[in-house]
Amino acid sequence: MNPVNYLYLAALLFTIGAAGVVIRRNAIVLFMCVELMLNACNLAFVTFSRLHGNLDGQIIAFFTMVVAAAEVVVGLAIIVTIFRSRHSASVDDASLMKL
Amino acid sequence: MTHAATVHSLWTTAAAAPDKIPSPHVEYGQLSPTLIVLGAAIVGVLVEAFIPRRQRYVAQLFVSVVALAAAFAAVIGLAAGGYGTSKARVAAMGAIAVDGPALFLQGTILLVALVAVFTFAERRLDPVVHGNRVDSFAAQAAAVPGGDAEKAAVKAGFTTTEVFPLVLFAVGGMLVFPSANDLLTLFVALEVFSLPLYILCALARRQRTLSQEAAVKYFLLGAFSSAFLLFGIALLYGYAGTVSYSGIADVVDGQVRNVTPALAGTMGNDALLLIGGAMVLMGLLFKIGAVPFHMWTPDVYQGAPTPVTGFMAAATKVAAFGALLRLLYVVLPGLRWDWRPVMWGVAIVTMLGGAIVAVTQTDVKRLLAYSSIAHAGFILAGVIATTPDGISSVLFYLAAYSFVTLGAFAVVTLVRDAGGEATHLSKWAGLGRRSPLVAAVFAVFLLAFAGIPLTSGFAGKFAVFKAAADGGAGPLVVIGVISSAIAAFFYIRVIVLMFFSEPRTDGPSVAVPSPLTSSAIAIGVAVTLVLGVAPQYFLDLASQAGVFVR
Amino acid sequence: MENLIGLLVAVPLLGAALLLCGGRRLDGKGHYIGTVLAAASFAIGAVLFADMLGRGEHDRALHSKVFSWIPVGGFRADVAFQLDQLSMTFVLLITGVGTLIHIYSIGYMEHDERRRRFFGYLNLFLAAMLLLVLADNYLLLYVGWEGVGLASYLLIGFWQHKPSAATAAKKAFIVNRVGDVGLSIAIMLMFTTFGTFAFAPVLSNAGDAGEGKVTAIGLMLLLAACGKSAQVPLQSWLGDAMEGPTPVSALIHAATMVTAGVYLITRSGAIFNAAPDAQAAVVAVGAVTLLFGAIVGCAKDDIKKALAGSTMSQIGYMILAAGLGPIGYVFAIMHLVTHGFFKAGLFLGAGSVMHAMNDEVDMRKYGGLRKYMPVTFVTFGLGYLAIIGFPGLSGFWSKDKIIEAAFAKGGTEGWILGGAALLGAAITAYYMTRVMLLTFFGEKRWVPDEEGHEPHPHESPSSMTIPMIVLAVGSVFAGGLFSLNDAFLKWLEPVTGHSHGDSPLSAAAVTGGTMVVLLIGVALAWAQYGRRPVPRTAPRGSLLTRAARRDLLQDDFNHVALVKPGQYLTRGLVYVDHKLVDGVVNGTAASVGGLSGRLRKLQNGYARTYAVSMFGGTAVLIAATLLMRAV
Amino acid sequence: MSFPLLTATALVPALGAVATAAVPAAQRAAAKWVALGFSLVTLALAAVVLVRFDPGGAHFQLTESHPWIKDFGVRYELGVDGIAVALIALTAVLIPFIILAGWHDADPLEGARPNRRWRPTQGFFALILMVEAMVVISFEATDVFLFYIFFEAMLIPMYFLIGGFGDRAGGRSEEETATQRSYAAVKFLLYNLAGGLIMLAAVVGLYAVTADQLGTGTFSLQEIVQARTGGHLDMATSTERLLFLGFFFAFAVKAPLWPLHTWLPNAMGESTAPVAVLITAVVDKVGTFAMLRFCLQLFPEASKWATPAILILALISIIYGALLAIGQRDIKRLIAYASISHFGFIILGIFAMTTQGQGGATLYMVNHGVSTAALMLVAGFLITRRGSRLIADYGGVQKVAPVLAGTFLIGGLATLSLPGLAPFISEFLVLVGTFSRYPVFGVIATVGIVLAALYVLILYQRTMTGPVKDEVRSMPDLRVRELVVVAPLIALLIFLGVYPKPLADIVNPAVDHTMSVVDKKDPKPDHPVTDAGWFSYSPKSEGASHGGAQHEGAHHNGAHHDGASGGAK
Repeated sequence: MNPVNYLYLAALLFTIGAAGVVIRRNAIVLFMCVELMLNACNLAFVTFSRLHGNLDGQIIAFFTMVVAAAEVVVGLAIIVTIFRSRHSASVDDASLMKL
Repeated sequence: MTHAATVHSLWTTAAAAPDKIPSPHVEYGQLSPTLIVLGAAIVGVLVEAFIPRRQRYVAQLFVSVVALAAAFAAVIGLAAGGYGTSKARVAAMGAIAVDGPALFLQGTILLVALVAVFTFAERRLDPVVHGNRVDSFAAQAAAVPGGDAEKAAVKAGFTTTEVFPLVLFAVGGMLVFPSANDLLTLFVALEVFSLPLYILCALARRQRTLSQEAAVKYFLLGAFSSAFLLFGIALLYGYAGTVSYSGIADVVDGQVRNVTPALAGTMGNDALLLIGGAMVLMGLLFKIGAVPFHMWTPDVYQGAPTPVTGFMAAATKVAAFGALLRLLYVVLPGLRWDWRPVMWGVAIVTMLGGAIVAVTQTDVKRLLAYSSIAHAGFILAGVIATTPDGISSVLFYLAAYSFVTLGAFAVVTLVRDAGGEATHLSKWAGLGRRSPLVAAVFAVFLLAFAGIPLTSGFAGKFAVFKAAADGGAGPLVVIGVISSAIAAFFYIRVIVLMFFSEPRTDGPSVAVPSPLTSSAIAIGVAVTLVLGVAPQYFLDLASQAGVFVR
Repeated sequence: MENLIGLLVAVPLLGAALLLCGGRRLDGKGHYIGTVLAAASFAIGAVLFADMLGRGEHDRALHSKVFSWIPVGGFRADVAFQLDQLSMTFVLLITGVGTLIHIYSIGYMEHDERRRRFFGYLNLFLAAMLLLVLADNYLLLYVGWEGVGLASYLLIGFWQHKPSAATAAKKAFIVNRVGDVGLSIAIMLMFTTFGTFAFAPVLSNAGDAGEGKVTAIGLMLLLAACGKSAQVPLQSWLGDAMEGPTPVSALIHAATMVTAGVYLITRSGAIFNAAPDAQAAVVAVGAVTLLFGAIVGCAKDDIKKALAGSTMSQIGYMILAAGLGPIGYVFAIMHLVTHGFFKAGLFLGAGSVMHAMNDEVDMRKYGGLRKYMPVTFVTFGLGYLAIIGFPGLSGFWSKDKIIEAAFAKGGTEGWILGGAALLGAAITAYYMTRVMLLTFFGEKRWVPDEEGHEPHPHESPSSMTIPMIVLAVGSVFAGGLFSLNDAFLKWLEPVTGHSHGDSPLSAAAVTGGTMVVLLIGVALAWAQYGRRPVPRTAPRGSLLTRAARRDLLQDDFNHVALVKPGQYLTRGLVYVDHKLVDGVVNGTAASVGGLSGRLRKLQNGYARTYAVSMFGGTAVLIAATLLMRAV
Repeated sequence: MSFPLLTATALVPALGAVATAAVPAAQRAAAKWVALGFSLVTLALAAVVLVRFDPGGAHFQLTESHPWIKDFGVRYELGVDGIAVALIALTAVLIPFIILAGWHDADPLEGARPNRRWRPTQGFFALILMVEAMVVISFEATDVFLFYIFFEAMLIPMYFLIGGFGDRAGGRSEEETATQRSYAAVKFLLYNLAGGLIMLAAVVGLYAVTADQLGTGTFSLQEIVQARTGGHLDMATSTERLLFLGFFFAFAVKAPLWPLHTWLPNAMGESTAPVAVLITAVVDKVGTFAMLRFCLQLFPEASKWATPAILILALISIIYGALLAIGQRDIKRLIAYASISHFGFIILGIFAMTTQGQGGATLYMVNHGVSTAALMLVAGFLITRRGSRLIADYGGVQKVAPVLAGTFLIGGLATLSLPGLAPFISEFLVLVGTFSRYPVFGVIATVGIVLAALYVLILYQRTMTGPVKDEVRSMPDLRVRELVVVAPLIALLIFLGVYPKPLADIVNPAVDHTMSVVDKKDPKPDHPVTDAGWFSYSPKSEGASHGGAQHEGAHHNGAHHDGASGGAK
């Protein structure tokens, strides 16, 4: 199979993730969409790595995973705090500051 | 690797010479500023873990200040050793550049951080709670606002001394960000300084819901933007086959032909380059706060604890502009004719958008946020110049601007009423009559923001506009000037309010700060005036530092 | 001797400075200081006159440069004086009549608490007027020109508490300013034409400059003269100027200042000689004004306003004469001098009457005063005879020559001008007789005023009568003296030049005609006012009378044509400035504010919206980048 | 190195500002004396400058030059020509009077709460001195950038003076007054800041041009002018025009020129009279001065290109300002509009490009400063007495306060350019200068003379004459302090009106220099008269001639040079 198709898939996943961020309200889902985007990036890295025939892309993917994990730690912590004080995970509820 | 016809097999490549992977060679001396700061951060974590709660504050403050000062000394040492000019080089296996801009920006960030730490450590402003002096940060961040746990924590006199290591981690990331010499380092550095900032935003002692909201917004949008950045990195990697700056630049310049036919056949290489470049750019513009990626700025600036806002506004901008400069000047100079028009557009809408929306703001912190957006636009005008002058003018502007910002936010922490900081503008009415000194200091910062001569703001603005005009961006200068005029309107509105309005009887009072905040403000004023009246030395410094290593 | 010229100006100026800055200390003796200094300058004038007479006809002019005034590039103005026969004539007239009127004012202003200031203003006037006639260049003349305007303004409005006086003063100044514009443009024209504006070089080269330029200069000078000398169309201020104290009317608005226009035109004779069109304009203005003033004079019941109309008319004669060119210059000046005597005398007489009648000015409330104030009656009567041109008296000599010269202009023009002058003489006789009859003859018509004070007419104190007597003597004999052996002609000819016109009528015929019209005028007035009692309130009168009472509608015209549109314009501009010019500025600010308010709404607090913005922004960024490559 | 006289002249008031501001809150009176003392020292220094300046010497004298911001091509370069010397002298002369006139303007209101930190009196006088320092150094700067910095920076103290120390005699509620005042202050600042920022763009552009063509960017006026005349610097036509417009815009706002004038009536109306004088007599002069020094000398070609349009705007200013002055109901706004009219004259003179025009414009700046100061300060005394700025609230003041009325009248007469007072000379020179190149414009401008008489006399009539109004009946006449302020100004007006030569001698060489830089020469008279000294003109009498019309031109040889021997000694 042409590896380029993986790139299309990556782009698709990235777009789905981005659309999810824009559309969904639940902070957890939003966050998952971001993760999806990161994973789309990983897929792209790996594919390019394969296409170029060097290992850089694969290594980057590992870095990405680590970063994503760190992001999860921080992100979930924040989301959980706000959930506890508001009893809601909807990002639209967190709109006290505006204009 | 140039066997264009075949698709490489990863397994064979990897299996062919596993023993050829060299052990990385790291120039610890040249990376010492970053290492010192990150090391101190880890020490800070250990302090949190092992030192009794009562003593943590002093210990953390000590560690932070010493680390930042030492790191700054290291930067000076490196600069004195010629690493900024003749001995500029790429260190750590090509991951980090040690050159003029990097050292200049690192120095700036470290100084800003040092001053910011002073404001973090301020414990005289909030009224004494249960016999404890408290700072701007939540007693226990995990506790529900207004809940029993929080009350207990307050009563126990808890303070979130974790902010110090968090700041140090953030500073560590910021130090790497402008000196990153490959895209992966760039990404990692971005995350390293962003994640602590997200947390710091959530730690306000007062108005915690706002603080948490700011953190959520910042986090989600930050993660969103870093996903874009990462995807852009992926595309650039796809285009060039490498993430190192010089490698990509070589491919862009056409010095190295590194084309994968499979890609060329299906998408066209330039599409990868352009789209990838644009997405990386977007990631950086988000951190800068350029329109239309700016919308997080006002909310986050408003909600975050004010010392954090000051730190963020000053240091993040320095780091992000450093990275942007390096990206545009080192990686994409060959693409100048593609990105310049686009950046023109961004600069114009940023300058005008920031200035116009600021006109009707009613909250000091939001006002300063929009002002920072407008200033981002001015700096972008210097970035667009694409001349050595452009680099040095941006460096100078960043140094000048960051201290003004820091000082301004430090003043904001002083103006308080029963509910904490009184940030609504109407409460500032007549401040000049109650506390002429504080109002005068704030007026100096506002005038510097407005770019009135004899303040650093003017020198910076002039430097940037001069570079832009020299670089053929005359119209940008004119638009810059127009938005300066609009911006002047709201700075002056605040001055009018402070000096020419009658004080309200229920107006806020000005807290008497400890020497920590006082010295932060004093440094801000001093830098503002010195850079305004006698900027030559610093301009020299900036122009010596104005060459990127590649 | 030259140094004395400067002193001539400096002495009254010193007086003005002393009196105006001296403060209350000088209240008691201010009027003496003023009078003595005026007399001193007259004495200096007399010394200079004697000195001048001692020199040959062509060596009489003196020059004295005091200092370099404004040197900027090619523009060089000096403070320098020139005293020739023409200036000398004026110097004597100004200081002489001026001194007399100072003396008169001591009595007239006795009860005014601001008498010191009054004398200060009078001295200021003398200084300015002397500067005007002694200047050796047009710019310095301009200083005197406006200086007398200022003095006139201050003196007309001397009783400032009366709104009418303040308004009249303002009007005088502003109308004069219009004339001054003419003078300043004339000076500018001279500068661009000749590179200088000193009298001698300009006048000696006036013929070479091309008729267009010289005509323009001439017309502008005429405009200036019209303003200062109350000639049509800038005549409207003179009647109102009678709001000032009567000595002021006598000195400034009869004898001296208002004749400055005549001086200007005569002095600039060479310019007008080279510009026939300008000359034609001058005579036209003169002729129209002499009739205009005369008609106005006929209808006024206010004694001073009637005399003011007369002044206007008489100056019309002078301007007419000056416009005739070398035929008329000398006679213009001669009439000016004689007019200075008799008109000043008439005004002083009128002042004396008013003084006696509790400041009543309406002649219909006089009547039969000759019994009560014999000296005033006699002096006034002599002045009256002089002005109507009773043979042998001053007015006869000078006016007759002007009428003669008008006919001598030749052609249809000559006939028209001569006819106008004759007609004017008739009307003069009519209105002056009317004044005389209403004031001094007939039954007494005065009644107690509102507070019940009945006037008790009495003769004025000697400080007032003596100047009147002196002036009456001048009115009687000056003309004859001047005409004796053509003395005045010979005196002035070296300065103004002279030529004899080619009159279609013999001198005798003109004189005869003048006598006839004079008699007709007197007879008409007698028929109307002498034979039957005069009603105390004016009858409605014919359309012309009513128009004439309103100064031939000049103020109405100005009101409709200038004042009203001016007010609308001003109000309109105030509105425009506020709404439009400022509106644009405020509007810009408001629209930025409005835009800000709208853009602000985008910041709606929803993180997802922000994400949309970022997403969209990235899309645009990518699209733009690709587009740039495509283009 | 010689004593830096020019720096000292600017530094002394700056130090004075600091010293005044440092006086403790309780010592209000001392602050006033300190300020007055420093302003007098400045005056003395300015006098030394005046004496040391040699009209026949180099163009720029007493020069100082030190590197400042090398990167921007900026030098700390001072030097004065005759025009600058005259204006520095004007500034130094006026400030002590302004301080004296405003002696009580910043005293705390009766019954105000004592506030240890709030020191308005100290601030007021410190700000005035600050403005003086900045104005003086802008007159001295021969480096465009240095000039620009102080041109802009002086807005800040001015802004506080207008907004912080308003006229208390608005006849309105306290709140309304405060609103109006801060509106005026903000309008002043934004207007001028906008102008200044546009100029900043042009300044940046100038740097770009010089950097491009001379190798290193420079802001030195002398260097640029030399490079230009030496042919090293050749700006493209469109560049030069754009830069010119950028500079001119800022100066036109400051001057102010129609239609950029609307800030002035607000600012002058709402501020106290001394501050109003400071605005119009001192600060605004920097605008017109800069047109003469920078616009014309940096961009001679563009200046000539823009001349017609600017002249028309100046004419509009003259007439429009005067008409609006007539329509005003507020004394101070009236004077403000009168100033707009006068600034029209100044700009007209500058751009007439003749020696007389520019010389006249320079003298006009000085004379207008003195005359407006006299008029406005007396108006201020009047307004303080009655507590109202409305003309209609007065009447008959002449009766109760004759000295006040007299000085007011003299100030007014100076404003309407009465001959014998200083403004006449400058106004006439401007008119002659304009007329000799643009006759039509010159003639139209003379309309301004008549209108000036109207607004001045209407003002005088309505306030000073007529029946005495009850409210003014107990009005005291001028006090000694007030007389000390007004009398010297009036004396100066008369002196400069009678003997302007010393001033003209100082200014003339500078004007000639400007003219040579612009490469313009005065128009030659059509029929120049050779200067033969004084002689008596006497026409030939022709007994046989027939009427004036027929012997036209017959007198042209009438000059009798022999007459001179008798007359001229």
